[in-house]
Parts: sequence; structure tokens; C-alpha cells
Amino acid sequence: MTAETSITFPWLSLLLWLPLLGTLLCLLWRKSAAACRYLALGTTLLVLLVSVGLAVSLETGAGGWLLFEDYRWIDAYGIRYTLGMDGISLLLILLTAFLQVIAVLISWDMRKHPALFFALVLVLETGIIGVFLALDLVLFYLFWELMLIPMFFLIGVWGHERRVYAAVKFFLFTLSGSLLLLLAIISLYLLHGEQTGVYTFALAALKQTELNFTQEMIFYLCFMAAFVVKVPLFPFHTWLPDAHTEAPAAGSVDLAGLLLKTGVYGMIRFAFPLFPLAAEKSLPVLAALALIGLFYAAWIAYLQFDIKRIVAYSSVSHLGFVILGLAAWNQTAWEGSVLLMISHGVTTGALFVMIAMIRQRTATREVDKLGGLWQSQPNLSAFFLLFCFASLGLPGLANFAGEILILIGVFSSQPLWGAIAVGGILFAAAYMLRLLQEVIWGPCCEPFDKSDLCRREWLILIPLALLVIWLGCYPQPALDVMRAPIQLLLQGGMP
Amino acid sequence: MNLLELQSLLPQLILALGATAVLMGGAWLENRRFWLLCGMLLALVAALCAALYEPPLLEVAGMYSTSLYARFCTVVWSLTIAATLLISCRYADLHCFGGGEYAALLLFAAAGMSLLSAASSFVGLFIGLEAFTLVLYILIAFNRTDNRGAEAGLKYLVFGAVATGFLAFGIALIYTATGSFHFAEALAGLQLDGGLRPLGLAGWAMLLVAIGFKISLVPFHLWTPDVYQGAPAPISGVMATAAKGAVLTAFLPLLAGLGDAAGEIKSVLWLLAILTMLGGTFAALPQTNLKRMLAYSSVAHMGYMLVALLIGGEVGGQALLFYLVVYSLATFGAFGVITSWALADEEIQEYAEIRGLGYLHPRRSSALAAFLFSLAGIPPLAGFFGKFGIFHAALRSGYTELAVIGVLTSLISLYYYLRPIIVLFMQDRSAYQLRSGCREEFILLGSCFAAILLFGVYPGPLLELVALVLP
Amino acid sequence: MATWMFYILGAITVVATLLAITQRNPVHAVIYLVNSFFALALLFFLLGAPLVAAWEVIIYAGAIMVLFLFIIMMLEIAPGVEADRYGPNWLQWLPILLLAAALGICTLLLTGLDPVGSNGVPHWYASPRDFGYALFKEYALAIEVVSFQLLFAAVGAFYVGRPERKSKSPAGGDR
Amino acid sequence: MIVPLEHVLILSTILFLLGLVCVLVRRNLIMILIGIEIMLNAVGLLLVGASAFWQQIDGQVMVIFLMAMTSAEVSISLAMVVYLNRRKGTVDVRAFDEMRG
Amino acid sequence: MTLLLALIPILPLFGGLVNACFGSRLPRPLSALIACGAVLGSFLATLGCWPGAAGEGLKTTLFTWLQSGSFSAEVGLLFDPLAAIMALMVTGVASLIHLYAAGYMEDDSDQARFFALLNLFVFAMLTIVLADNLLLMFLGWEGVGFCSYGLIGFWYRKTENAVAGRKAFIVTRIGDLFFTVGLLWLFARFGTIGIEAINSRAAELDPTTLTLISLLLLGGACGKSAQLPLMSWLPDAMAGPTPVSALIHAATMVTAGVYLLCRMFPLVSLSPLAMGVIACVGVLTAFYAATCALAQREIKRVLAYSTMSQVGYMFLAVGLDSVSAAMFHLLTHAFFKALLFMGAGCLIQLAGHENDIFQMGGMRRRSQTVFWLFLAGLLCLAGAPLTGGFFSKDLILATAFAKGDPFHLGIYGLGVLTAGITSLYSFRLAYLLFAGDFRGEELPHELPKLMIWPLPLLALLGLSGGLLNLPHLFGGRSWLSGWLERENDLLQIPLQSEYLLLGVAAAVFLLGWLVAHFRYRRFAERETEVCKQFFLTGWQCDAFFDRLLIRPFRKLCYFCWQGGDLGLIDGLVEGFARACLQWGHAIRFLADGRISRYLQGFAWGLLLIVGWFLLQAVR
Repeated sequence: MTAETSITFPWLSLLLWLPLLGTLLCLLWRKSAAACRYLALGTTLLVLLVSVGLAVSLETGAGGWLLFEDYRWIDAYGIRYTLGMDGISLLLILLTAFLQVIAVLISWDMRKHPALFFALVLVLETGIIGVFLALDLVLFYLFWELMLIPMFFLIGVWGHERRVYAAVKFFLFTLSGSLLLLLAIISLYLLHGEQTGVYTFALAALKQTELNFTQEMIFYLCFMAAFVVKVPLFPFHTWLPDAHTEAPAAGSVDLAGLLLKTGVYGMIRFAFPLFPLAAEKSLPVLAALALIGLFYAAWIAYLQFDIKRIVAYSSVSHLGFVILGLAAWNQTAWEGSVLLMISHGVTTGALFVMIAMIRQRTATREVDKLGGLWQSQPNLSAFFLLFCFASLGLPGLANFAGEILILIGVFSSQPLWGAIAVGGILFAAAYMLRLLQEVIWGPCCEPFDKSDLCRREWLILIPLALLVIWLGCYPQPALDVMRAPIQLLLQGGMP
Repeated sequence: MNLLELQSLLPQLILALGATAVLMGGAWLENRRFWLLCGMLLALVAALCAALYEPPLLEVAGMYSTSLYARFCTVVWSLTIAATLLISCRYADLHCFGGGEYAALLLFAAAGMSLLSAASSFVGLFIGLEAFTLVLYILIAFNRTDNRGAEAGLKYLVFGAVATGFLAFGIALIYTATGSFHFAEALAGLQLDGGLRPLGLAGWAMLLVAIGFKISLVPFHLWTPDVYQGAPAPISGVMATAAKGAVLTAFLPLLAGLGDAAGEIKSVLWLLAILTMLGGTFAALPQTNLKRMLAYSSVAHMGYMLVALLIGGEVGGQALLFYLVVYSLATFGAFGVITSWALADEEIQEYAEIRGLGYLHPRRSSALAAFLFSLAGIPPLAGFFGKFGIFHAALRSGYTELAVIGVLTSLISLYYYLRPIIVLFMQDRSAYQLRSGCREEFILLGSCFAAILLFGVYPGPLLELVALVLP
Repeated sequence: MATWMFYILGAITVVATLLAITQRNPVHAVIYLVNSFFALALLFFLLGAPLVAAWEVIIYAGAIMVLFLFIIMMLEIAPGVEADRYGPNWLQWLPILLLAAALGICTLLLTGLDPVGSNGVPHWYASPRDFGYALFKEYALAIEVVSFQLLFAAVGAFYVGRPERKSKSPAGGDR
Repeated sequence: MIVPLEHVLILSTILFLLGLVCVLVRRNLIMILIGIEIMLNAVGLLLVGASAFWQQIDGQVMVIFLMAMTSAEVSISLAMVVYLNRRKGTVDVRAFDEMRG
Repeated sequence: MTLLLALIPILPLFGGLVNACFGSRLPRPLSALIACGAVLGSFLATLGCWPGAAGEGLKTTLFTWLQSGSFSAEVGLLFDPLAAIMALMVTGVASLIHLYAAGYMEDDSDQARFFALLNLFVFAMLTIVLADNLLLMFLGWEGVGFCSYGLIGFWYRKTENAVAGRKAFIVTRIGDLFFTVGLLWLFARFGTIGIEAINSRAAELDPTTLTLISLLLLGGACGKSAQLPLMSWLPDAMAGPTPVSALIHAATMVTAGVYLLCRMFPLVSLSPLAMGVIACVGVLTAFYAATCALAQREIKRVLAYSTMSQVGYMFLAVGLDSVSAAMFHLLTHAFFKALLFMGAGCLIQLAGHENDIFQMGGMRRRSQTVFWLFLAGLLCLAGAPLTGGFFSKDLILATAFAKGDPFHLGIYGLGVLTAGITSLYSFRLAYLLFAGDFRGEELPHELPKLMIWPLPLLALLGLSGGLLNLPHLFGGRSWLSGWLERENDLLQIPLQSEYLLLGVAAAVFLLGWLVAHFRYRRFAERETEVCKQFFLTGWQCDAFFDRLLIRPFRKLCYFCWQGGDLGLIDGLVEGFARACLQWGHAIRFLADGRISRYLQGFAWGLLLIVGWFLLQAVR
């Protein structure tokens, strides 16, 4: 493949629409569960292959868009089909593609409406990739909302006891933010149109809009409303524990691994570059909320009885870290944030995968009924140990690299925030060790299925483990990819 | 009345004469399905005719215009009626409808609606409105095995008649003030110093009551849920879509004709829009009956459309028409699904009765889910661009508060749209096993589904069309 | 003269109508209403619409009211259906009367504000010939539509009002 | 001049409101329908008055249409009354509240 | 040479990974073999690198770990004299302990996990030792914490063990927080985290910052080294297998704090206040732990407290400006404490898995060898003259004395008192263990040979450890001070004072022995109840922390969860939802099915509109 073809061929569209094609095929072959499984796996693997191929073949170190597509779409409103991929998108797409493979594999034995399940998982993939690629605000919003429906069904149909409550809560919470986003997008578009006479939703153009401070602040708040709920930042987080807890394994993986990242991505790609002044003013608030969330969620996690809930709250806590990094507003912290997003995706995804496996064997997620798993399933427990420690930020494993970069970045601009944030590491240890304690150590509570990992589970866990270690020990390639785009974003985003 | 005038009204003529023909034929030949399909064909022909045949006159008899706008409306209403006839095939069998009467009445309703939206004088408006309202009285009570149908018919009849009184009184007041029934003259005559004359205001007040009843604005909406619930599902579909749409489309040029003098009326519309959006949304929240929920949802949607209506102009009109089409597709589809689920002795409409149907009848259930999502305005379904257009118009015209309320209510509305979906897909199976749908139903539901998906992903052509036909 | 006639006839109309709406027995109400319609027809005549006046008598007072009477008789509706079971009427009427009064005052004030109101209604006469000319020339289309409407109303009335047939059981059980 | 237009207006408004009151307060279906007739007649009066005022025939033509429409409506309504009476055995509108909420 | 240097940590890492990944599938002896081999290899590699350590030392950078903006953390190794001597000690002692463990864990079914963790621990420890920047050091720092966690809770079936592991990890992590902040601060000030760079530019800092950073580093060190106030985890950590206690909680990991302070000494030493605090922490811990050790009943807990106490001495040494004294004591302590722990392991085995010294006694009769070896260790610990422990401890006390000011004299006094107590509890232990008859009921367990033969070597090292830094007084050259290039650590005090000090030390030792002799020669439970309980529970520290920190923390958590999340946020959200629903009901009941009611709606609506218009028209 030469450089020219890589520009002319619509790789991004391919990446974006491949999963949807898989969805259609899944629905066509809905009579056969096996066919759907393999279709879903094939599709996700193909997406992974394409994205890895792109990552390898593109000159990822360079700034600017690695790939860019722009077509006419809805002329009446000046909406265009604009996709663009830079380093950050690339990394997040890689993460998406990878986690989706895991999500499909973990749901391999799905007995309840397998075709629909895999179809939804694939739609979700399209939505997420779309969010990471879209550069037209309406297109972005479209994908942003597109993620909701499949997730709603994944939670609501395949979830656990309180699934409907969780699904509705998830839907309403996230939608309430995004509707404000929609209003702001339209208003911004109108303002820009009035100023220049050109009515467009293109990010690059809207960035040039001249706003007075009040307008900017209002728009910024509306934008952030959507993103902050999705992230989720304290105090908008209460949908997350419920959604996570009730979602099926694949849903939790996607939710924690990917959906939360879209919020952060939205901030750095849209909210901050569009409204730099307001963003700057809001940083202390953002940091304060992030810090509160960081501790608050960790504290709550410490008391939870449901292991999924512990991990869910840990997500809130970690995302607090990520937002804190963004609030520090410098290169190192941002790189840390993006890195932490990725490693959090992997570790938390892995934890949810493991919880699903544990649940499969013990039929419970209550800490009281678990314990001593190492005795019957040492391999599984070993992986659990690894991922827990990765999650609590053990150096050399995934989360640490991101966290320390964030801390360094934050400390260099706001020492006090940094110093406080360090405390979060302690509480992360507190709840994670409690989780470990309750699950794998202690006297053995008899699981009804004593089998250790089967081949498929090895296949899921080994890549996750390798990735966790790789991200912890040698995250430099990822950092190199994101460096140039972050520099650009910090300077106000790409033209 | 000369040949040219008749030619200009060819689609309406086809509908009305066709209706008569079907009516008469139905008396001889008792083949229900044949007459329904026949009627559908006639409606399609009328739609085609309206779409393709360039009428020789711009205005017929000083009462009806044949502008692009009117033709567009004719096409839409004819198609709706065709769709109704198509979806009623099995339903009519099930409830032993008189095939000829049913088809004829619906065809005549189409004629009435198309005349209404083509009206260019108050006489035409009155006659067009009455034409299809009269037919609806009958159609609502058409199902003679159902007590509820009779009750619904009664309710609609009483309110309809009262509303007719208001409409007529309003027209009379306007006529008193201006001495003309023709829109252009009457509306021009009403204006005084950039505002409306008091008599004109009084007339408009009466008109608004009548219109408020027809398109069920709060506080004139109370009949809506009862009638929708009691009427046969296909008829509820027509009432929620075409019947309301025809009134709205007739109202749009009327309001536009007032120009800047419409300030007071717009302020009332502003109030009504807010009341309607909030009232419809909140009242729909606790519903546990699919048809009642859709009724209240249609009330709320009328609120949105009222926003577009009062904004008017190119932006508002475009948003209104687009929204109307998209809303009609989804609402009609939803009622279509209910139609297709109907049993011989009753319709399945309580949530408790559709528990877990999603996996038993996946295609119809997913279609219903898609329609509801579209109504909720979730992308990538067409409802999203509908709402987008409304909010866009509202913000563009400075009605920020309406946009904000609209956003708020569409957020709340999500809950009641989700409830049936939850019941369908996320609850365990109840005891019902419904019959599998027939081909006609699937064709129709499939095309509705495809349309809302298509317009959700690529609304460009429809937007352009709508912009083209606006008066 | 005409002016006096107008006021007298107006008074008769209002009083007759008032009596009509307060009657418990629908038959009495219809009779009062026929009175009122006759007065109204005279008013129409006074205002230069002899044809409309004639029709008012023929259609309203003649056809429609008789139809009402016929239905009342047919259904053997007992007088005062409402009062028997639901206590005194006036207390229920009061709020609605107040509402109607408020409405009336508002409407009249609003219409009274219009300058056109103080102009007089001239003596004017529309001959049946003019009338027919307008009806079948200008409003021919409307006549057509209305005739269709009457047709379908008749069909509907027949459909709704006819006695129920033994309904054929639809093909196949549903549950 | 016969009377000022105002007075026609007042008369018809009073009649209209009387009809409305009848519709609002009466529970007997027949009486409600009678109320509607009163309202429509009030409209007729206004139209005829306006027709005379403007010395145009259109108003009177409209009254004819109104009458035609009314008779159509009345035929359907009365058919409905018969139908309902057959089903429920009453013409009291309060009996028809099966659907609510 | 750099390759060899890289091999030092990589070999144990490799061994650990192999055991972790494939250990359960390898034939039994192989995992032990791999582990021992890896550590031995590492020891040999250290020896091989030794020549390069002098002066500037060896340096190598393997790859860039993290680089972002001006921040850059390499995986770089620095093999300077300090690191070299530490590395040698770590690998050496670890080799012996691995051998011992091979015997100790012979029958354990989870051997592979044990050796994997043990090897990983050695790797992490070597990373601390060899890291050329603070972040890499932090990696090792946390790594040892993790391995310690895994090993303390090794016998996870008993919940207490796992809980002890958790406690250890969390308490040390509290210290790590300080370390992290210190690290961040240092980077913020210097723009680098290279140890050498920071040390060489330490003088650029203003005094306050310097003091604060030093104190933060001290906090980190306290956590890892179980110094006041972060000491409570160490006694509980004895739940782990004995080799673990020997390696991690005696010889190596707990001294990491000392090592850190020595590593950053150029920085730390610039702040007199910080130095004073370090000294205080050290001496207070030494005293505190010694008193606690007096009352303990479990053999390993006695040793644990004694370890804490001895590490306190090392801190004291650092606080006294004497790196070589600290390192000296660190080394000798490593030898004899490892010896003691392993001996304790043997004794426990011999007593039939009995931990309680009150249930032991007469152990001499069960194994003569172990008795002598253990006694050698105890002598070193008690500071019997001419043993390694004697010299190293004496050097520290003498340094304190040599400072001369009242503060340091006070410290000296406390140190001497502690030394006395040390001697007392050492001999208490000895008497309780070996004197009299066996008080328990268990039969002795078999003692694998592998468990015995690393001990003599350690005993030798411990006893003769004094030679490493033999003061001039005894004709020595103070080799260690020289090697560490810390000539100014050598004492400049008059000869007679030096004799006096020696005399005091010896006297204190004897005093302790005598007291122990009279008190514990014959076994009897004679401690007064209050005192016993107070010391036994470590001055009630656990209860104190529980009351002060843990319970309020749980309450806070509970408040956040129930009050904040469920109560406030969810309450608001759900309250809003409920309110919407109620409004919905209210509006819904407008439609009560009555036609007259509906018609009234018309009338009201009309009134609204007409009234509105009237208002407009009037205006």
C-alpha cells in the first residue's frame, strides 16, 4: 500500500461502517447463533486489523490529520460528512477495536437472543468509532446519540436484576446532557452563520466564531453538560454504578472501556478548542469536581458489596484523575490523561471481563458470598490479581504511567491539586485490595463451577494482560502518537 | 365551473368520484379486500396525479389553490390514506368492516383533507374541514363490536360539532369585519396600524379554539386520548397524522397571510405551544396504554409543530413540514403496529399485554421501537432531524425559551417512549400469542421504517422538497 | 319600523332560546327552539335574506327539529334525565354561567372595540335570483363538495344507525 | 339603516353563548345537540347581518352551506344517538366515561 | 559490564516471570531451582560488576520508559558504591534465603507462586537499589510492596494473613504518597528525576522547600521501613512464611527507607531540621519497638519489633549525618536478622509449627546446631561486644555522642537505653526459647537440610560484620566509610571518650543480660497485666489508629455512599422524576372521561384566548 492510496481510499469510512455491515449480516443470519458469533468476531477482528494496519502504515508521529474525509451531506443546513483521524483518535479507535473483540469473545456463550446481542454490540462500535472520527458537529452529535440505543438495550435486555432501572437512568442521564449540547451546537452554528454568512457545522470553521465571554461560557457549559455526564464527573455520576452493575459483561466492558472515553474525547476535541476562554476559566471548577470525584468515588467504592459496583466506582475515580489532568492544561498532564484513558479502558475492561468469569462460576457478585477463589481457580485469580493491581496503579502496570504523568503535569502547574490527587492513589489501593481480599483470598466459598480458565478465556485474558504490562512498561509508542495532536490541541486545536 | 377548473382539481376529483364509485360498487360486490385495495389504488393514482400533473389554473373558484404546496399536501394525505387502506386489510377482515363504505369514507376524507390544505378562502376552509371531520365521525365509530368505539365516536362528534360552531362563528366574525371570505382580502382587511382589528382578534380567537380542538392543543386536547383509544387503530393513525396535518398545513398560509400583524396571535400561540408541549408530555408520562400514550405524545408533538408554525416564514415552514412528514411516518407506523397486533375482539394496547412481545414478533416490535425512538428524536432516526429543524428555527428566530422548553420536554418524553420499548424487550413473556402479520402490513411498516431511517440518515432530499413547495 | 322589528324579534329569539335550553323535557325544548327559529327566520328576512329565511323555516324548524322530535319520541327519552339522579341543576350551572358571562363580556368588549361596529346595517335585499346566480356560478364547486358530504353523511348515518348484524366470526382464533 | 352592526353582533353573540351554555351544562345528549344547533344559528344570524352590512351575497351563501353541513351533522349525530342508546340504554353523556385518564 | 549490570535485576525478573507464568506446570523442584538460580546468577553478576562500582560507578540506560514534554524517565541503572554494596547484600542474602526457602517450602503446593513472588521481590528490590532515577526507584518501591503483599498473605486461606498483607500494603502506601509528592516536587523544581542530577543540584533549593521535600522523602521511608508513625504493619506482616520475613521484613525491604535516605543524602543533609526529625523518628522508633519487643509472645513478632527498632537505629544514623554508620548497621543487621528469622523458622518447625515462645522452651535439646546459630544472631542483636551488631550500633551511638549538643546527647541517652532493652529482650527470647523444658505438646517436625546450611554463613557474616567498618580503635580502616567516600563520617572524638562509650555499650549489654537472666531463667508468666497488654499490642497503636482513622474513614465512606450518592444525588434525580410523574398524574386526571369536563376545557381555553386578545387590544 503506497502513501497515495492510503489517502484516496476512504479508510475511515471503511472503519466506521464495517461494524454496521456486520450488524446487517448478523440480523440476516439471526437464526443461527454460531453464525452470528463468528460474524461478530470476524467483523470486530477485521476492524481491529484495519485499525492496526492504519496505525502501522501511517506516519503517526506527525501532527495534523493522519486521514481526512469530507463529503457533502445535508446541504439545507450545511451539514457535512467530515471525518478526521489524528493520533488521539487513532489510539482510541485502536482501543475500541480491541475491546470490541474482547466484548464479543466474552459473550461467546450468549444464549439469550445472540443475534440481536451481537448486532447491538456492532452498532455500538460504529457509534463509538464515529464519535472519535467525526469533525462535523452534527455528525458528531449523531454518533454521540447513536451510542445510546444499543447500550440501552444491552443493559436493559441482557442485564441483571435492576436492569430496566439502570438502563433508563443511563439513557435519561446521558440524554439530558446531550440535548443541551444540541442546543448549543445549533446556537453556535447560527451565530457563526450570522457573522460570516456561511452556515456550517464544521469544527474548524466554528472555531473562528467570535463570541463574547457570556456566550462562550453558556455554550461551553452546554457542551460540557453532555461530556461531563458521560465521563462521568462528580456529581453527575450516579447513573454509572447502576449501569455498570446491571450491564452484561460486554456492556460493562464497552461502557467502562469506551463510552466514558467519548466524554473526555468530546472535551478535548470540541469543548476546549471551541471555547478556550471559558475553558480556561472553568479549569479550577473542573479540577475541584475531578478531585472531589476522585476521592468520593473511591470512598464509596470501599464500602460496596457488589464487586461490579466497586469497579464501577473505581471508574469514576479514575476518570476524575483523567479530568484533573485535562484541567492542568499542559502537555504532560494531557498526555497522561489520554494514556490513562487507554490504560483504564484496558484494565477496567479486563476487570469486568474477569467479574463476568467469576460470576459464571459462582453465580454471584456479592462479596460476602465470594472468597478463596485462588484455591479452585488459581489462574483466573492470578489474572484478577494482575488487573486489580494494574487498576490501583502499581508502577509497571497500565494505569501507573498515565497517573504519574498526570500528577507530574498537574503538580508542575498546580502543586496543591497534584498533592491532593496523590491521596487518591491510596484509596484506590484501599478498595482494590478489599476487592481482592473478598474475592480471591480468604476461606474458600465453594464455587459451583470449579473449572479454571478455558481456552477461550485464556485467549481473552492473555492479550489483555500483555497490553496491561506493555502499557505499564513501555507506553512510549502511544505517547509518541499522541504528542503532536495534543500539542496542537493545547494551542487551540487543529485548523 | 368549467373544464379547466375540474382539471385543476383532478386529484380531488379522483378521490371523491372514486369514493362514490367504491361506495356503489361495494353495495354490489361484497369483497372487502378488493375494495380496500381498489381504494388504495385510487388514492395512489390521486397522489401520482397530484405529483405529476401540472394543473392549468392557479386557483379554482376563488376557494382552492393548486399551488405546489397544495399539491404536496394532496400527495401526502393521499399516501396516508392509501397506507391506511393497506394496513386495514386484515384489520377490516377481523372486525367485519363494510369494505366499500370503509374505503369510500377514507377516500373522501382524503379529498376533504387535500381541499382543506388547498383552501384559499374561508368557505373552502370550512367545507374542506367539515368534509373530512364528518367522515371521521363515522369512521371512529366504525367498529360496531366495540363499546369504546361508540363512546369515542360520540366524544369526537360532540366536540367536533362544537368546534364547527366556533369555526363558523370565527369565520363569520372575520367576514363581518372585512366583508370577504377570500384569505388575501380578508386577512388584509383585518389589519389596522400593523396590528389586528379587535373584531379580527375575536374571530381569530374562535378560529384558534376550533383549530386547537382539531390539532388537540392544550387545553382543547382532552378528547384526544379517549378518541384515539376508542377508534380503530388505523383510524387513530389517520387522525393523529393526516387529520392534524391537514389543519396545520391549512393554518400555515393563513398565518403567513397576516404577516407582521400576527403579533398578538403569535403570542397566544406561544403560550399554547408551551402549554401543549408541557401538558402533552406530562400527561403522557403515567400512561400505561399504548394508544393513549401515543395520543398524548401527539399532543406534545403538536406543541413542537406549533413552535414551527408560529415562527413561520421559510425557516419555520420548512421545519414544520419536515417535522410533520417525519412525525406522521413514525406515528402512523406506531398505530400500524397496533393495527397489525389487533385481535378479533379487541386491540392489544395495554402495556401489560405486550410484555416480551419483542422476541415473539421481532420485526413489528423493532419497528415500533424505531418509531418510538424516532418520535423521541433519537438519531439516526428521522425524528432527530425533525426536532433539530424545530430547535434550529426557534433559536434562529429568537425563541430561545421555546427551544429550551422543547428540549426539556423531549428529555422527559423519552421516558414514556422508552416504557413500551422496555415492556416489549426487557420483560418476560406474557401469555399472548398474536397472529403473524400479513404481507400488506409488513410492506407498509417496512416502508415506514425504511423512510424514517432514510430521512434520519439522509434528510437532504426531503428538506429540499419541503423548501421547494413552501408558498 | 325595521329597527323596532329587529329588537322585538331579537328579544323573542333570545327568550325562546333561553326557555329552550332550560327545559327539562327535550320535547318542550324543541318546541321553544322552533319558536326561536321562526323569529330568527323573520330576522333573516328583515336583514334582506328572504331565501335564507325560508330555508331556516324549512330546514331547521321543519326538518331538523322534527328529526329531533322524532328521535326523542323513538327513544322514549324521559324528561329530566339529568335532574332525577343528579340533584338540583342550578348549582351546577352557576360556575358555567359565570364562565359564559365572562366569555360574553370579553367577546363583546372585544368586538365592541372595532370601529366597524357603529356603522349601520343598511336596508338591502338579495333576490333569490341573485342568490341562485352566486350559488351556482361562484360557489358551484362548493355545492358539489357539500353534496358529496351529504351523500357520505347519509351513508354514515345509515352505517352507524343500522341494527347490528350477527357478526360473522373472523377467520381463525387469535390467541 | 336598520340597526348598528354592533347590535347584530351582540344578538348573535348572546345566542352563541346561550348555545354554548346549553352544551356545557346539559347532560342529555339530545340537549347538547340542540345547543350546537343554537350556536350554528347564531352564526347564521351574524353571517346574514354581515351580508346585509357589506351588501354582498357571499354571507348568505355561506349560511346555506352551514345549513347543509348542519343537517349532515345532525343526521350522523342522531344516528349515533340511536346507536348509543341501543348500546347503553341511555342518552346521558355521563354514562360514557369508560375511557379516561 | 553494562550487560552484566543489566543482568542483575533482569535475572530475578526472568525467574519470577517464568515461575509466574509456567510455574504450576513445571516439575516441582524446577521452580525452586530456577528461582535460586536466578538470584544466585544475579549475585554473581553483582560480584562481576563490583570492580566497576568504584568512583563514579557504572551507568546504563536500557530504554526510555516515559517521556513527555520535559519529563523523561529512563529505565537506567546506576551502580555506584552505595548501590553496589546494597546490591551485593541484597543478592547475597537473598540467595541464601532462597536456598533456605527451597527447603522451607518443600512441601507447599503453591511453591511456584511463592518463588515467583520471591524472585519478583528481589527484582523490585534491586530496582530500588540500582535505579538511577526516582521514578524507576518508585517502581521498585511499589514492586516490593506488591510482592510483600502477596507473600504476607501467601497462606491466603486464613483471612488474617490476607488482611495483614493488605494492611502492610496500605500503610506503606501512605508513606508512598509522601514519596510521590516529594518526587513530583523535585521534578517540578529541577525538571529532572535523575538521582545524581538532583543530588548535585540540591543546594539550589531554598531551605523551606528543601526541608519539606526531605520530610516528604522521610515519610516515604517511614512507610517502607515501618518507622513511627507508620509502623503498625510490620508485626502483622509476620503472618507470611518465614523466609519472607527474613528476606523482606528484616534484611531488605524494610531497609529500603534507609537506603532511600542514603541515596538522597546530599539533598536531605542540607536541611538540619529534616535531619533532626529523622534522628528523632529513628531513635523514638527504636525505643518504641524495643519496648514492644519486650512483651511479645510470638517469636517472629519479637523479631519484627526488633527489626523495627534496629531500623530505627539506622534512621538515627542517617539523621546524625552518618551514611556509613547507617549502611554499616544495615549490613550487619541484614545478616544477623536474616539469620535470626531463619533460625526462628527452624525453631518453629522444630516446635511443631508453634509460634508462641511461652509454649516453647528447651529447644536446645531439639537441635544443638540451631541453638548455637540462633544464639549467634541474638548476640549480634543484643550488641555483644565484638560482634558485628556491637560495632555498628556503637558507631551510631558514638556519632550521636560526638555531636555533643544537648539534643544529640538526649538522643544518645535514649539510644543507650534502647540498647539495654534490646539486650534484655534478646536474652528474654533466648531464655524463653532454650532454657527449661519444652512447654508445648507438639512433636518436632523434620528439618530439611537445606534450611540449616545457609545459616552458618550468615552467622559468620553477622558475627564478623564488624570487620566491614572496623574503627581505627580496633586497628580497622573503616573500609565501608572509605568505600562510600564518606570519610567525614569517621569520628573525631578523644580516645578516652571512645573507650568510655565502648564501656557503656558493653555495660548496657551486660545489664540487659543480667536482668533477663534473673527474670527469665525460669519460665513464669510474670508480667504485670496492664504493662503486658500495653506493650503486647504495641502501645495500643492499632486500636488508636482504628479509632482515629479507620472508623471515621468508614463513617465518611458510608456517609458519601448513603448520604451523598443515594441520598442527595439520586434523591434529587429520582425526586425530580417522581415530581414529573405526579404532575403527569395531575394533568392526566383532567381527562376524567366526562364530556362536560372536556367541553369546559374549551370554554376556559376560549376565555384565555379572548381575555388575552382583549388585553392586547385595550393596550
